[in-house]
Amino acid sequence: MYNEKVIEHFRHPHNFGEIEDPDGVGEVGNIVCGDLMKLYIKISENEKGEKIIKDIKFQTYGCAAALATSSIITDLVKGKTLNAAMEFSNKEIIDALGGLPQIKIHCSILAADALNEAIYDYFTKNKTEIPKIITLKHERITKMNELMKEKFQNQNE
Amino acid sequence: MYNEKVIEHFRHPHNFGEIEDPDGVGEVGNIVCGDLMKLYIKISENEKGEKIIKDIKFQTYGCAAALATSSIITDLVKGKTLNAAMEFSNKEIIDALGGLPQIKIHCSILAADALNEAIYDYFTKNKTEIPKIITLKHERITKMNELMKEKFQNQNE
Amino acid sequence: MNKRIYLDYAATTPVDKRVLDAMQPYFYENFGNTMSLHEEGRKAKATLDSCRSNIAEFLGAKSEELVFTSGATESDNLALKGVAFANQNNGKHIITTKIEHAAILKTCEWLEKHGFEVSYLSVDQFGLIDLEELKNTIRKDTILVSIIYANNEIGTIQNMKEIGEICKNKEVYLHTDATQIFGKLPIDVNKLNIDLMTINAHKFYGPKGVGALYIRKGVSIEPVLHGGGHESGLRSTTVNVSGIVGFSEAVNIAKNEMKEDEIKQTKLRNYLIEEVLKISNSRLNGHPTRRLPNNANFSFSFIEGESLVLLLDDRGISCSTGSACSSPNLEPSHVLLSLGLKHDQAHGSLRVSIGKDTTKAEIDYFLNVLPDVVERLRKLSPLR
Amino acid sequence: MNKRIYLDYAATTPVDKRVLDAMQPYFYENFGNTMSLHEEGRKAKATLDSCRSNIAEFLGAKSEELVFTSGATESDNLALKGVAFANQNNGKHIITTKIEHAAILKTCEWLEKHGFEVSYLSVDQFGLIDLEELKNTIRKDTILVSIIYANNEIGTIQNMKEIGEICKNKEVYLHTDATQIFGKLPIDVNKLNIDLMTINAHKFYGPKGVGALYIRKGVSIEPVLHGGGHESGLRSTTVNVSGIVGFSEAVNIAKNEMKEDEIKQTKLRNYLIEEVLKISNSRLNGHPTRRLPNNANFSFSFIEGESLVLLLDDRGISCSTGSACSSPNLEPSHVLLSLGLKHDQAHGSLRVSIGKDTTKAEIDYFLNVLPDVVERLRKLSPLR
Ligand SMILES: Cc1ncc(COP(=O)(O)O)c(C=O)c1O
Ligand SMILES: Cc1ncc(COP(=O)(O)O)c(C=O)c1O
Repeated sequence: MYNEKVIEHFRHPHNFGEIEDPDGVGEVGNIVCGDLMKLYIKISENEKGEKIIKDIKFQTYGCAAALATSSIITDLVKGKTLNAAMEFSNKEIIDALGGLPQIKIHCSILAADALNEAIYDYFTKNKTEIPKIITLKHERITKMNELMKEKFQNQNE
Repeated sequence: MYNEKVIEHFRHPHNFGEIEDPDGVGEVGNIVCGDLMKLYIKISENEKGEKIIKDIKFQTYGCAAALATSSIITDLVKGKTLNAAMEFSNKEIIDALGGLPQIKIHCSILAADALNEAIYDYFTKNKTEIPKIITLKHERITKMNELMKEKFQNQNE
Repeated sequence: MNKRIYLDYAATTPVDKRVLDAMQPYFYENFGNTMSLHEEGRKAKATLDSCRSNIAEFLGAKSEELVFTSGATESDNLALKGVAFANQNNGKHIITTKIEHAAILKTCEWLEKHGFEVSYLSVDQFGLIDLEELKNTIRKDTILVSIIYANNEIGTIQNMKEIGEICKNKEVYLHTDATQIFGKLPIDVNKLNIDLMTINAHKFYGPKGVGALYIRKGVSIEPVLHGGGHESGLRSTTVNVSGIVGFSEAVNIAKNEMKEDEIKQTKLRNYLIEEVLKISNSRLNGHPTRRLPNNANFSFSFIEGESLVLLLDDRGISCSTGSACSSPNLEPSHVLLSLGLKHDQAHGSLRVSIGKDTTKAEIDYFLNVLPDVVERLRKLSPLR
Repeated sequence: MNKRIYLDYAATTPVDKRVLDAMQPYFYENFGNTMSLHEEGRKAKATLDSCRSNIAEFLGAKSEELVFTSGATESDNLALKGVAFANQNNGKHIITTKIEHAAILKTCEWLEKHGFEVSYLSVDQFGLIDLEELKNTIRKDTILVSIIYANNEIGTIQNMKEIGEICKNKEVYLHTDATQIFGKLPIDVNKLNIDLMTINAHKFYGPKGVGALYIRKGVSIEPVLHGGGHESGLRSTTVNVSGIVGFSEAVNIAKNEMKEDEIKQTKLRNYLIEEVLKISNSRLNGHPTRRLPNNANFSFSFIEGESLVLLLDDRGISCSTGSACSSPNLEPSHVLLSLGLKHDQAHGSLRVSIGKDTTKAEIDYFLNVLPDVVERLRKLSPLR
C-alpha cells in the first residue's frame, strides 16, 4: 500500500528526537486516534535577516505514514524561512513522498498541523503578534481536537 | 441419482410395445407433466380357474424413472392373479427397484395407476361389476388428472 | 470410441492446463492474505491488482470497476439486490426477461417478496426480446433492467447495443448476465452502455468458484455479503487469489484464441445442426444465426429429454436437456416454453454445447449414435 | 535468516501440499458439474457427497446438515440473515457479542437497518462473555444467539458447552463462528448443542474461497444467494468441487495431526509468551489459558501496531496488528477495546499466530528481533 519513498522514510526517519531548548513545540493528534506528533523547532536568522527554521525534530507515535510524513516535513522545512514555513501545505508532503494511500492522507495533514502549532507556539512564547494565517489554522486544529476527544470519549463509555 | 437396477431397467426395458388385441388399456399421466404411460393387459384363467394377467406391455413417454417403473411393473404383475394385481401398490415397485430418488417416487405411483386403469378398462369392457377398490382408485386418478390439466392450462396462458 | 465425448461445455468446462499451471504458485508459495500488511500480503495484493486490471481491460473497463465474487450466481445476486436496495428511494420497479438463468429469476422472486415489482419481458420464437416492449415497460420508477446477454439453454444473443442505448436514453441502469458469452465473443461495456455485467471463470476453462461483477463507476450499489470490507466493501471474504489468477489466465487465453475458437466452433456447430435436423420430427431451438458459437439446442417430438441424455450417456456422450441447474427439476424448461414451444416439445429438448477440444470425429460419432437413440425412445413411446 | 518467518497463520495458511495433491485431479480430469445427469456430473456429485460426509463426520454432524459456501464470511451471512428472515414471525431479536468478526458485526448492522434488534454482549478482561448476562439477555422474541467460538484476534475460547446448554434450555438457536478453532481442537456439535456453525478451509491449510455452514436438521433458514437450487436450495452456484476436495483433505490431515499440532504449538506459544513479556511495558491480551494453541496477542505501550508490523516485516517476519481484515481501518481493534484496554494499548497490539511449520528457531529469531524493534519505535515516540 505504501510506495518505496514512504517506506524509506519510515525505515530511516530523518531528524527524529527532541530539541533540548526549542523555540516552539507543536503537538497534534491524540492517542485515541492512533497518531500523535510532536514537532520541535529552533528559529534563527539568515544573512538577509529573515527568520528561518534552523533546526527541526520530531517525535511521533503512529503508523508508518505518520512516521514518514513526520520525517519528510522536517526535511522540507529545515532551513526554510519562517514566512515560507507559514505557507506550508500538506500537499507538499504528499508530492515529496510521491503519494500516500487515500486513508493515510490525514497523516500529512497532521504533520502540517504540527508545524503550524510549533510556529504558533513560537509566536506565543515570543509574545509577538501572531499572523492571521497561523491563528486561523490553530483555531481549526484546536476545534478538531476537541471534537475528536468528545467523539471517542462517548465511544468509550 | 439412479441406482444400478433402475438404470438397468431403463436401458433394457422388459415387455415394451403394444398388445394387438388387449383386454384392457390404462393410460395415465400427461405430456404437459412430462410423463405419459400406457399399459396393455391380456387376461386369461389359470388351472384353478382364477383370472390371471396373461400378458402385459407398456408404452411410456418420460424420464428414466418412468421407463424403469413401467418396465418393472410388467415383470411384477405378469402371471399374477387379477385379484393380486388389484391389490398392487407402488411400494412394490420401489422395493423391487431398490429405491427411487425422492422426486421420482411419483413415477412409481403413475405405473401403479396405469395398472389400475387397465384393470378398470377390462371390467368396463366386460360389463362386469367393478370392484370397489378399483373404482375408488379410478376416481382419484381421474380427479388428479383433471387438476393437473387445469393447473398447466393456466400456466400456459 | 473409448474416450467419453463431452458435449456439455455450457454446463461447465475443464480447467485449461495453462490455467492450472498459472494457479499452482498461489496455493502454498504465494499464499498471502491480500489484506495483510506484510510482504506475503502485499504480494497477494499486487497479484490481485494485476489480475483485476487484466480482466477489466478485456472488457474495456477500469480496474476499480471489477468486483470479484464466488461465481455468476453471486454476481447476479449482488447486481440485483445491491442495486435494488441502494436505489429503492428512486423506485422499486425492475425489468428482466422470461428467459433468465435461475440466478436472476429466483433473485427477482425474492425481491418481489421484499417489496419490489418485477416485469418479465417476453421473447419471440427465437428468444429475442422486443425492443419496443422494453421501451414501453421502462417507467419513472424503474431502477434496473437486467437482460441475459446470451441464453444458457438456447444460445440466443440479444441485441445488446440497442438495449444499451434504450437504457441509456431512459437513464436506467442496465445489468446483463454475460456468463455464457464472456470469453467467447468480444465485449466492450462502454460501447454497449452496460452498467453492470456478470461473468465467471468456469464457463471458459477457468476454475469453479470464481466470478466477477463489472460495476460502472458511479452506479450506486450495496453489498450482499457483509464483513471485513474486501473488494472496496462490496464483497467481503478473504480473497481467493489462486482462483482469480486462474480466471485471469483464462482471460489471457481467450484474448489470444477466442477468434480462432469461434470460427472453428461455429463451423462444427453448423455441421452438427444441419445433420441433426435430418432426423424426422426434430427442430432447432433458438435463433438460426444470432447464437453462441458453441450452442445447439434441439427438440425431438414424442420423447423426453432426460431419457435421451441418459441413453446418450450410456453410449459415452455427455449432453444436457437444458441448463445443468434445472436437471433435478420436473418442470419443463421455462426458456423453451417462453419461445412458444408446447410442453412435450419443451420436455424433449437436448442441448449440445461444444468446446475448445471438440473434434469433427466426436461430432460424427454423436451424429451416428443420436438417430439410433431417438429411434429407440420413440419405439417405447405411446406418442406418434 | 534468509527465509521469511510467517507468524500470521490466523490470517491465512499456506495450502498443505497433500491438500493440493488431492485437489489436482478435479481441475480437468474430473471437472463435471454436480448437477449434470451424465457420467462427468455423477462423478462430481459422488465426490461432493463423500467430502460432505467426511467433513460432517468430523463435527459429529449428519451429511445433509452441511452446506458448502465460499468462505466463513458467506457462512456467517447465511446463518444470520437466513435464520433472521426465516424466523422473523417468532421475533426479531438477535444476541451476539462485542468481539465478533466483522462478518458477524457488519451483518448485524445490516439486519438492524432491516428491522431486527441486536444485543451485543460484553466480555471480561480476558474476552469471555458472562453466562448470566447471556441468560438475562435472552427474551421471548430472541430468535438467534451468535457467539464466536474462538476469537480471531486474542484467541480466547468461549465456554461453548455452557452457552449451548443455556440456548437449548431457552429454546433459542445457537450459531457459532468456529472459523479459528475448527481443525485445531475437536468439536462435536451435538455435545455442545450448537445449531449452526461457520467454518472455512483456508485457516487450516485448505484452499481459499471454500467454507461451510453446519445447520442442524430442523432449523428454519432461508438462502442468501438465490439461483439454481444447489446445496438443497440453500446456496446456489456451480459447486466448486476441487475446492471442496481440498477442504475435505485438510480435514483428513487435521483428524490425524490435530492433537500433535496442538501440543507442539501450545508449547512453542507458551515459550513465546513468556519471553515476549520480558519486554518492559508489554502485556498479553486475551485469556492466559483458554486460548487457541497457536495464538498470542500483545500490547506494547507507547508504540503503534502498524509500524511494529512493518518494521518486523523489514526484518523478514510476518505478523499482524489484529485481524487481517481490519488492517486498512484506522479505528483501533474493537475486540481489544471490549477487553477494557485504553486506546493506546489497543493501537499498540501485535498478533503472533503460529502454525504447523513454525519452528523454535523461528521463534528465537523473532524473540531476538522484537525487543530491538519495539525499542526503536519507542525512541521515535513522544510517549513515555
Ligand atoms: C472468526 C472469523 N470469522 C470469519 C472470517 C472470514 O473468513 P473468510 O475469509 O473465509 O470469509 C475469519 C477470517 O478471516 C475469521 O477469523
Ligand atoms: C447465464 C448463466 N448465469 C448464471 C450461471 C451461474 O453460474 P455460477 O455457477 O458461476 O454461479 C450460469 C451457469 O451456471 C449461467 O449459464
